Amino acid sequence: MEEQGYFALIIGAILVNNFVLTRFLGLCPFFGVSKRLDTALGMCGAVLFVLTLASGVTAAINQHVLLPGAPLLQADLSYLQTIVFILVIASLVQLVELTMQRFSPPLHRALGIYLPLITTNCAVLGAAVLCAQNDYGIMKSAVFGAASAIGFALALILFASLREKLDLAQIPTCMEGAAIAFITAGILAMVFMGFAGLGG
Amino acid sequence: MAEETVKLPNPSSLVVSSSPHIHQPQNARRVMLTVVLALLPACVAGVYFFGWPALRVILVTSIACIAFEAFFCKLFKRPNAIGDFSALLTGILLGMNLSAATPWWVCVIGALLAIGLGKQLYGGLGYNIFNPALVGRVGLLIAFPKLMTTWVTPTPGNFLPDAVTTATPLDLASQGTINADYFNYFVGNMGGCIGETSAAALLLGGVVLVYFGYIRWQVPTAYITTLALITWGVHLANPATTPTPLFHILTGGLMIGAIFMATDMVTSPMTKLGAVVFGIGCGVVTCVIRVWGNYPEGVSFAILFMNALVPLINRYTATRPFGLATRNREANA
Amino acid sequence: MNAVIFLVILGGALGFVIALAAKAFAVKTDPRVEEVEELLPQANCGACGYAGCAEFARALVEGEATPENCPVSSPDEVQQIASVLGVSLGERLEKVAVVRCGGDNRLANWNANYNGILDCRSANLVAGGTKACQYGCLGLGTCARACPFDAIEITPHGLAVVHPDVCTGCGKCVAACPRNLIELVPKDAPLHNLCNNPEKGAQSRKVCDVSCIACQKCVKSAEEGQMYMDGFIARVNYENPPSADLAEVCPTKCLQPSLLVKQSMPALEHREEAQQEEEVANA
Amino acid sequence: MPKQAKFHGGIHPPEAKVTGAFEIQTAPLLETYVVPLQQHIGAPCNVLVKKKDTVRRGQLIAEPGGFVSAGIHAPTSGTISAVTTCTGPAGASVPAVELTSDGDDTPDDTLTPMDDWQNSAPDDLKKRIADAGIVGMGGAAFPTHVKLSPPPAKPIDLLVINGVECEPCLTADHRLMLEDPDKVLTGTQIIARILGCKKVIIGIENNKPDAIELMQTKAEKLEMEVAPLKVRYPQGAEKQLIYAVSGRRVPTGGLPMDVGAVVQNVGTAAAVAEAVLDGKPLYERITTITGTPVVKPGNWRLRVGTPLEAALTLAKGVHNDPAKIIFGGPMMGLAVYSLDVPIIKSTSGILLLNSDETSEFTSGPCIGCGQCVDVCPMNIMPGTLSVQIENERFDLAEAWHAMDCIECGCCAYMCPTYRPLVHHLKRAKAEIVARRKAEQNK
Repeated sequence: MEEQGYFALIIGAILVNNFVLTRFLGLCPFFGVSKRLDTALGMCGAVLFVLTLASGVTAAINQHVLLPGAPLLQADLSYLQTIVFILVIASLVQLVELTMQRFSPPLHRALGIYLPLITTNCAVLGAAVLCAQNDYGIMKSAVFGAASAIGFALALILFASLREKLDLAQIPTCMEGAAIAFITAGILAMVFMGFAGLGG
Repeated sequence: MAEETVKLPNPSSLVVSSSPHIHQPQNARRVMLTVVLALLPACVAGVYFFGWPALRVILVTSIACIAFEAFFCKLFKRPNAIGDFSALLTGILLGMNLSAATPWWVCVIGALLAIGLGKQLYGGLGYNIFNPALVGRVGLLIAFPKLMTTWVTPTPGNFLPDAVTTATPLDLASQGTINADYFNYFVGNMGGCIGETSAAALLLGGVVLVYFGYIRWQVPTAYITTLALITWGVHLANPATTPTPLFHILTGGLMIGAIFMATDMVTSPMTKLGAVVFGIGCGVVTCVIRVWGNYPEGVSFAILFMNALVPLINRYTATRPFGLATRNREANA
Repeated sequence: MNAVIFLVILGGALGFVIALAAKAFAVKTDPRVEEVEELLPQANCGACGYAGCAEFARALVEGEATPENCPVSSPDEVQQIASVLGVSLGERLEKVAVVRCGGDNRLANWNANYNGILDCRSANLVAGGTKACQYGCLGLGTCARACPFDAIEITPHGLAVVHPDVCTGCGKCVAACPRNLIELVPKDAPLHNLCNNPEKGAQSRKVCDVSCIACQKCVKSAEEGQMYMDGFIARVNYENPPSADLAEVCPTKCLQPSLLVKQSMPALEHREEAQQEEEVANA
Repeated sequence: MPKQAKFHGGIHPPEAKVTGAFEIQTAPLLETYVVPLQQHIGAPCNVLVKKKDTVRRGQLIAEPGGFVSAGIHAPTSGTISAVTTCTGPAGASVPAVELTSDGDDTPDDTLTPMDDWQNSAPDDLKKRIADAGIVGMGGAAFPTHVKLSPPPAKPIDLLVINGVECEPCLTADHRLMLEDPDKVLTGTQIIARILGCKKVIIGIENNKPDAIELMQTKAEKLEMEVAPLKVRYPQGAEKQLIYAVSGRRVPTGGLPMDVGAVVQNVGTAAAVAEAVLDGKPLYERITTITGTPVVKPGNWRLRVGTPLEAALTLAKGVHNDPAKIIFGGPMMGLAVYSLDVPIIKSTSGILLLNSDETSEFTSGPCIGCGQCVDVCPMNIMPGTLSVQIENERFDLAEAWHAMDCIECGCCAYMCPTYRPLVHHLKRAKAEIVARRKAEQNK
């Protein structure tokens, strides 16, 4: 039954409760870096890395340190959840940024401000908080984080390819850029509602 | 002198343009009009089974779509595009995707969603990403879930029926009741949207379109085959509680979706290979939603989802220029 | 208390890891790049030859380019950038673009009806453009679309004209014009020869009413060195320009200030006057 | 018979070859000829004559300006009345020489017949072709001697003679094969000798059964093959023709010699035979004058420099004003706007079209039907490309293989929204070439 649970968890996180299109989390990079497919792919990689690690690490800290009766400190520190999660996420993002700047400067330049913004990306914090709320274990949290990131990546890649097409369309001036992007995202969200009830 | 009688062309009336200087007789207008005509049998079937209310729904959506098209063209200062019949086609398709019991104002909202949101905001015909009629329909489905799933019992030949509500075979199947009444399903004597019920009439239209080459036959073929294969597998695993592939093919919006909606030129891939991939994708997503999802019907969602994938499909199924392979091979050797 | 200790430990540990990473993956960046970038116009027009202002800022700091290479910045801004970089620069002349054609579809002749893409570069590929003058403005607006500052207007009669006040002299239109009609000239130049047809007077007159017919009247009337002949085209010596009054001597009215400064089409008025006189004479 | 391969795409426009049964007529001598000095692809020529010079028929009046260039010869004897410019078929003004005929048509004897060509050195034959100013007569006008000089690293083992004439309306090559098959075959033998190539295939579309039969009987004796080809436009395009007769694929951006093949038009072969056997340079060609408005359509032997006006007078003028006059066929020809445009070496036809026969391009949107993709013989995606080019995204257009376009016009012929697809692609190719050049200079 455990495996069935994982399967449902993954499908749920990718399609049914897609972070971007059903939970509306992480919209900032979703709109910011979806102008071109190749930068979108870079962003997907970064988010996948940060989300998976952040979910796992925060779940570990949550279970072993923060929760009442946790083995390490034996005190209820759950009120520290948000601050600790942010701390961990920020550090991870900083690591990613440093690595990227070193090894792929063009990608770093293309992602620009959106890379540090993963820090305050509600998707990452959201995943951590959701894991904490649902009492997922460390493994399950990491899987959930990864699946969420894949959902994010799916939406982002879809959206980036659509925006490349929109770039060439004769969109009315008042609708150009962000406006039509939001409308497209809205229709995509509508489409993803069709997946309601899957895997669950 | 003989030369004096020779009339030479007047250079000032000459036109210059890039080659080629001749063109085949067909044009977009004619294509659209043919598709509209190909839809007529299914329309007639819909009116036959659901009575005058069905005709009213189709008329309201068609007129509203044309009106909105004219309005948006004016608003965005574009040349009026009613003449290409694409708005009429969208209107008819939208009407055929609604229940005969749909109130007129819902039809108008659907038309606004379809033409405005689905098409004109993207720049009009050719630039829309999603099938406009389906954007209208899915928008309505999410906004008015109750209204949109109120189906009318078919009353063949009775044109002024009392609207008795019923459920579609797919609704029943998702509740566990499977009626294998294939003949009625085939001719269209079942609950459902106006245009989607009569598989026979839709097939007739599809054959016409494939004959003229106005739709890619690869799309409906791949779509229906994929759906049949997956549902067959599911049925084999669980024969008692799941419907047969034939049931899946004949019920719901599969026929109209596969033949008329998924094949929409603008929102389907450019290449033949792309069309196959697109059809298979539609089939898979439809099955996933029908078999495992909450919604009994997944055709609209599936086609819209695959519409969103079209730019990616186009990118990865782009044709290989003649001679490209040779060069690569040589470069490798 | 626990919370404080825990946060201190966690923060310290993470800080340490990042410090290590920062050391390991250190990349040197020059802080001046951002400073310079802020001073640039941010139009990303690419007139400097680099992919946008950020790239240009990097090139500036690395000494690949000089601040004058940005034709869009005003002299003050260039000075500021130079002071950030600690380099000195010479005087810079402010330039604007001018379309060297005055023949709109009332004054110039057209050969045939064109059916195709409404774009000068495309039209030029079909039968060499259908304007009878093979050197004149096609009026389909490729330059106007290329202009990042919306400084070029296509008149209702199909002629591109530059708004000298809006033009920054970036030179994008110069590259866009398939007929190489657009030239960058000093902003304060009083006159331009608005014809670029290098053929003999009789030939150019045949295709357009406002062509330079190489009569040399302007050259003779102007002071020495102010005007000169370049084949069959009279040219203004922009380093020593003649006064605006010289326009009077031009028989075809192709020697004019920018048409927008003038707010009229002298050649057209000239022709209409002539026609009226003729009518009066006939009557 | 060689196995026939089917190239991708292609269309079948109405053939409208009304002049197929009309014998070639020789045009009477005119009073003046206007000979453009740029009649080929490559470097322009340097004029050798000045005003008031007297010249003889076939005398060199402009020498090649480089290796990829071909000389130009006087179409008749007479006096040079002006060294001027004229409007060329491409629309642009080109330098030209105006020649007033003296009516005697005295031949020039610089080039002597090479009766013993079977034993002449290939290089001498090649030099003769260059001296005679022969260019590809199918339309591209690429200097023939250049095409016959492949680098040693690329040996040629297949000579394809192009008698396909896939353009609708044109019948010049058809008539040539019927009336002068020996000349075509002799020319072919000479070319084969120059290339040192044994295998020769003559490709003819099977809408010309009489030509196929005649050529087959004659070619058999010379150990050449005649390949009847299914009618499909653009069967006569170099790459498609090579593929159709031999299954070899010319690589993208490559030339036929990359697969060891050379394609020559039947008209070129005949011109080669004339140059070698008779010492006659290329100053006249066979041109089809046709179209609904033309009173008397026909095939004419016209001298280079014949103004369009004179050519149309030969055809007894028009019934009504045409909407378009085209130099070449309806699919790839150039629309002209002046009756002064002269016939040049590559003018295979003059076609007049009424307004209801021609297509008017609109800038309707691409509706993504994919018909252009289905018919594209180069298997690229013209529709997608045109949208990119409309947005001036030439970087994308290059990545989507715009440079492979052969401008055959199949896509624009099919397009249901009448988009000027070929025009878009021409623009993109010009821009991409300019960009590549700029990058090289950097």
